[in-house]
Amino acid sequence: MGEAEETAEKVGIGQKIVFGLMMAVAAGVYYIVFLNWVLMVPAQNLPYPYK
Amino acid sequence: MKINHRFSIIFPIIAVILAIPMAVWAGGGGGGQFYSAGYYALVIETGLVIGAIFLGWLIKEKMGIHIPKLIQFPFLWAMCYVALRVILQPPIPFSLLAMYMGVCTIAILLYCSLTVDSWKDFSHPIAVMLREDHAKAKLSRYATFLIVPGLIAAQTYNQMLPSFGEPIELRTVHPAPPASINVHKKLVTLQTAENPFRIGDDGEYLKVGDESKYFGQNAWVDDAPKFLQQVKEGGIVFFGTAGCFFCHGDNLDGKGPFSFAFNPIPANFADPGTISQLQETFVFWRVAKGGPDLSREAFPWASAMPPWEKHLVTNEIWKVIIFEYWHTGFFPRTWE
Amino acid sequence: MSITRNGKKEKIGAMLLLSMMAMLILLPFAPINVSAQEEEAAAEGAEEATGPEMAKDVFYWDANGDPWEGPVSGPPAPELVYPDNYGTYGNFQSRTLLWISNQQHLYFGSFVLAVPMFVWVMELVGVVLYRKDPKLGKKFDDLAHEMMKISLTAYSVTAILGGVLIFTFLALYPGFFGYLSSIFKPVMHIYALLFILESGVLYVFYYGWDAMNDGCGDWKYGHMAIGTMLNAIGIVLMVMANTWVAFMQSPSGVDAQGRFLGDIWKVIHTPLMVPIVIHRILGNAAFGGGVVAAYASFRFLSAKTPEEKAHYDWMSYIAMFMGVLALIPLPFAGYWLMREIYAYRQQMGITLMGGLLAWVFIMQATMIATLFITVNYYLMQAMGRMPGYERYAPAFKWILAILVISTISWLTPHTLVMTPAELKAMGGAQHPVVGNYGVMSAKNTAINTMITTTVLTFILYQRSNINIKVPWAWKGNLFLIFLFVGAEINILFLGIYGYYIPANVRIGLSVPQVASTLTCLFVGVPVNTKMLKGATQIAPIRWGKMSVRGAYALFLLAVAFTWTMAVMGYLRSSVRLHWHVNEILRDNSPWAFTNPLGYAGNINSLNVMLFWTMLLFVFWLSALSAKKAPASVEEGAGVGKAVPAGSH
Amino acid sequence: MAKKKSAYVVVFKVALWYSFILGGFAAYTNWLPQIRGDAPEAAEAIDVNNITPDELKVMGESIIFGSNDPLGVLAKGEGPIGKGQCPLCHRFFMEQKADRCPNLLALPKPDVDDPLLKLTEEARSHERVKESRYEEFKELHKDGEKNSGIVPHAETGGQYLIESEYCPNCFVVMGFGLKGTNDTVSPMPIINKPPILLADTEIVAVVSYLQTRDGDMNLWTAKDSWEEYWGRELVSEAGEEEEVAPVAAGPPVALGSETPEQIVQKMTCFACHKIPGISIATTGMIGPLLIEGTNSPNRIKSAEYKKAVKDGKAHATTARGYVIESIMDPGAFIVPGFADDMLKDFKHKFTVSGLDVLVDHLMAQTVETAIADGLDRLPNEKEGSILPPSGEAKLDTGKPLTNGAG
Repeated sequence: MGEAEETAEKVGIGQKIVFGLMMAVAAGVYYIVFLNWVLMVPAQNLPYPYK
Repeated sequence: MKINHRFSIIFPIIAVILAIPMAVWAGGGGGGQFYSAGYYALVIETGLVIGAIFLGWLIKEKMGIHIPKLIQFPFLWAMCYVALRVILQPPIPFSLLAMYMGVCTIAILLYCSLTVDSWKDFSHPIAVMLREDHAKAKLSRYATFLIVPGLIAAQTYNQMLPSFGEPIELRTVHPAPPASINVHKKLVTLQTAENPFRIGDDGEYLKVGDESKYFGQNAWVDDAPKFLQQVKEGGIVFFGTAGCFFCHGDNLDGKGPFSFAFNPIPANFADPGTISQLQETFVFWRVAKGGPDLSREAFPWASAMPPWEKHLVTNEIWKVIIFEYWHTGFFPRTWE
Repeated sequence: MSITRNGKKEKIGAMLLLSMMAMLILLPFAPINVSAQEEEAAAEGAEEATGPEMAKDVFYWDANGDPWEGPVSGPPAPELVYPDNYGTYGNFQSRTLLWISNQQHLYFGSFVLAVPMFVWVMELVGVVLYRKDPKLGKKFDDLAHEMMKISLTAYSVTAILGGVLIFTFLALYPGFFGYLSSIFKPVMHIYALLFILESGVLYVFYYGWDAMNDGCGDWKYGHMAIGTMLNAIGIVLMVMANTWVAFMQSPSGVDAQGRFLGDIWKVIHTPLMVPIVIHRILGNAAFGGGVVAAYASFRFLSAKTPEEKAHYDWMSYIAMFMGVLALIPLPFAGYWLMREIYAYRQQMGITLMGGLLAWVFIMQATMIATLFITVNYYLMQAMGRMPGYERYAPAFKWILAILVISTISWLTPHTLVMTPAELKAMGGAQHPVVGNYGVMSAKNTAINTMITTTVLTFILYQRSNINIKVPWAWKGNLFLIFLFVGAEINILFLGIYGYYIPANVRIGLSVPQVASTLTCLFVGVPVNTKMLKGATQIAPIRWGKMSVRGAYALFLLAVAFTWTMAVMGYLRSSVRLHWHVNEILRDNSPWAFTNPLGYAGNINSLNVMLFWTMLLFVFWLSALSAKKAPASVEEGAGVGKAVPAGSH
Repeated sequence: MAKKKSAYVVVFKVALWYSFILGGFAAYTNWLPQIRGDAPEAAEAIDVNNITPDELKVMGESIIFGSNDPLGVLAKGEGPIGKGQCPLCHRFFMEQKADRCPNLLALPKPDVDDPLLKLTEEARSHERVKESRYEEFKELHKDGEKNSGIVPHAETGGQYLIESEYCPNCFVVMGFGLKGTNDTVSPMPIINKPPILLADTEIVAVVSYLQTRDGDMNLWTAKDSWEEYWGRELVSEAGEEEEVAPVAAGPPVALGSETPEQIVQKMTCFACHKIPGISIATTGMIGPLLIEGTNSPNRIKSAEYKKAVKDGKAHATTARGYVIESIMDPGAFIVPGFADDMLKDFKHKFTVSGLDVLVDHLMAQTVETAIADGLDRLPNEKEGSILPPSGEAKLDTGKPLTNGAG
């Protein structure tokens, strides 16, 4: 984040918040929906030594 | 060189994130035991840690006082020791403490040598003490060469001093249960038996894990679901018929009024290492047969648990087990 | 060399040649199967009148689910008797002697197998870079050449140790060795022949280096083809040696009495052979990286000139990087091997994880914690040579704090050793706070956090002397923050959630946990690398300015690799318990017991010490020859010029 | 910039650092709990020709418990577990906790409803083969059980015990199968295969222990059951002739290598009995005439014998078993008209195969051989004389028995 100031164009804080929210939603969708929900279901049937 | 301090803010945040689960686990371990004394203690301790970090930041950045790493080293070490030896309650065994302090010592050494500057900070005073020839350095040199061997000598003396501690007994706390037990002339096969009162609203057997919907609900209302009615009856056994609470405590935390008379003390059901690690049938065996039926490796005489089959009927035992799991919010272990 | 650059056609030709050569080395396998079948057919023909004696395989099943039957083609496993079939040297434990000679041979063998892999990659990198930046390309090429030189001396040591090992076998375990060689005799011969072939290719590869070096021309590709062959032969050699070990652990292709059933492939392809081989190739690569890094660190410490220092600093970094790259998939290979062991014999799995050998895994946990902390520490030290790292330095202590908290959780045993007084004070065998860290949920969380943190350190390392210029930098940074924080929250959430659900559901949590970690690695690092495109350096990397502590950290890393290899080897070997060949050939010597962990630790330390002492000799030898070749010093000086480090 | 330091100093420092690390690792391993895994003892060579059933039982005991004083081991707080590892899952004593597998208690559990738990393992084994579930298992494994290739075909209790060692899946006691297999797959390993890997003779020893652990030697059928089950002779795996018979001291012992004549002489049977085919045994007047081919099938059906069974004294179910019982435990059943005079120590004096030789001979003797040798029953045998001129008796020797019983 610190480096951002050194780039040519300035980025407004509002823009950052909007993008941050987008990212937060994306992370939430990825981690919770994809990893935890989609992956966990087949993982229940893993054999030893996962048990 | 511009130093980016904002960057380092993320890490205290992560540290706090790490601290919260610690607090949750410690606060009676899961199951909504958020009101136990341990929870508050850990909240306070977490606050202390954050406060200490803040204090360090104030001293360094705001007041501009630089504390050399050589001073920080013993200070941090002592902090770790106090945290692990004094604040962390109940006290952990020495073997564990030694391991933790070993890790901490290495970690603090690494901390002191992380960057070129910090290593200089740490090692420069030592180099001065060893090398320089002015009076101050000489004095510290002599002091060091007296104190260090002195400490070693004291340690040696302590080691050699004969002590009269009890021998280490590796008592098995949860020994392997028998395959079957005979309660009230009925054979109960522990591997296959099911709690007859683990039934849902539909009257079917309630799968382990599904009872969570009843957690936190009031079992003492008249129109409570069937499961909660069993819980209530189990509670009546716990606090009335059998009086389990005298030893196992009102909060099922093993701190009942009689508990301090026993060694080992009564089991703490709120601890995630007890009933949540055991099958319901194992608990049934323990309640029904008590200490006398423990195997030799578990030292049958080292448990004051009475064989409750002599005082309770089978159904009461099953009900009180339902109650214990419901109250602590744990799930029994399942066979697969 | 005055060979001009060539077009694509020639490149394709070179690659074809290369793959053909690679195919060639597979040839020795072809006649084995054919001859085995011929023998089988001949045996059937000859014994048609009486019918060949058929016996049931101990492992393989046919399509109907019945044991596969093959013609008996070998003697049964002998019943070994102690003084007759075993040799001794005085009062020494024969087993320990064999252990030591085996381990030494294995160390050197792994080393000479791993180094050509590195050399190949380095050479390839050099060739690729040569187009854009001939100097940098040359630098990598020289690095590869130097590594090869170390390997050359080590190669002869490996051969000598192999001889010692065989003599030790013949002297101390003649009965066992006789049985094993009766089964593997064709393979053993091919092994010996391949070894000779390997030597030839190695010498051509090494001594042809300069002659075939034309930057990135045809000759260079030809040289790389030889390198490919060298690696292919090396891997085949290792696979062959591994099949013997795999056969000892999980025999197949023989009947219950140990009689060979005529199909050599079934003996080679034992139930555990593939996972063991994969696990060992990865382990070798990590180990090789560690050893080369230690070599470079040693040269770094004893360097006389800044140029030399810069060169070895750089070399140690590259080697460490390669080693860690191989380290990351290793746990997954380990899981797979473990799973196969459970599938093969559940009893064996239980002996490993919960029985006799369970404490070895505590030791392994310690070693893994050591490895990760050391890698992080080294990267932090290495950042000392990158001007601009000060921006990130305040983060180091927090990274360290996370690592230490994870380590403490990772190392907390489930069963505590304590006195009755301590038991009473604690109020039960489980500590209400610490007890939470002794279970699987906490351990998975800890190790995933440690790996994620290591990835983070690496990202910081990548950008420590860089000012990022891409216009979307702020987006990239936000993305990385959410990636890492999200991953960590998810890992923690799953870890905590594991306490609230029944054990059978909890098992499934480890998969999304690991997936979170891997996301950080495989998404975070590429995104960060992309961000570095077109960036300006605050100042070039000052190679050679790394702190001495960084070099010592690399030594620790290398020793930890070697030691982990030793302790896991002890584990793999011990799980056979009192069998030479599991359930086929019993160990009837007085040393059939399984040594306690402490004894194994002492022997492992002794082995590692021996190995490094010998390796020091090898290093010293290669340094000697370096003195005679001033050309390489000049090249080193050139490197120094390319990277203006001395001026600082 | 770089300080000029000798390479040796670097070597020394690095060596120091290495020693420190390695010492640390080694010290840590030594600090962790130490467990040494000892190899189980190698298979014990048992020569069935030179051993008495009693010794076989003792041997079985040590295979099961690793000691001949399992209760003493239990009292010390340890688990009495021998190379057979049976007590890991089976319960042999009330003091023991393990019962993952069916109990093998010597004493019945009287306070349990399950009728099978009211029996000892020896008695239970006879019940097992009669269970209808056993028939189901026969049907299930009619093509041979997968792991062992055995088709369940035990007919007697002894054979059942033998079978369950070689093929645990051939009959799985209700409630003791692997979870989810509906009690069709046993958690027990095949005993003659690794990891337990007992030799055939060792398995016979274990079964001997199970059958005779109450001290009732007359219940012992292990070797016969083994041979009946497998339809071949139990070959001693000792193989080595120099193996000294472990019964060197003590009274003379009947060996399998001897002829019936020698055994009868050694054991002094001739002092009391007349035995056809034995030249020295023609004058005995104290015991019955030993024509067991004729006598024993009738005796075992007799009302007196049934009474003895009911009283718990006698246990034989086959004619041959009756003969063995009469030698091993003479007091179990006294032939009407005789007194309990026979020596009681023959169970210590016969080797397994020696007993075989004698019993084989006795079972081959019938009325015809007795007549051929000119021997007759004693007057106090109620079957009466077999010699002519009363030709009727020759036709139906069984008649007087039933008459007598009525």
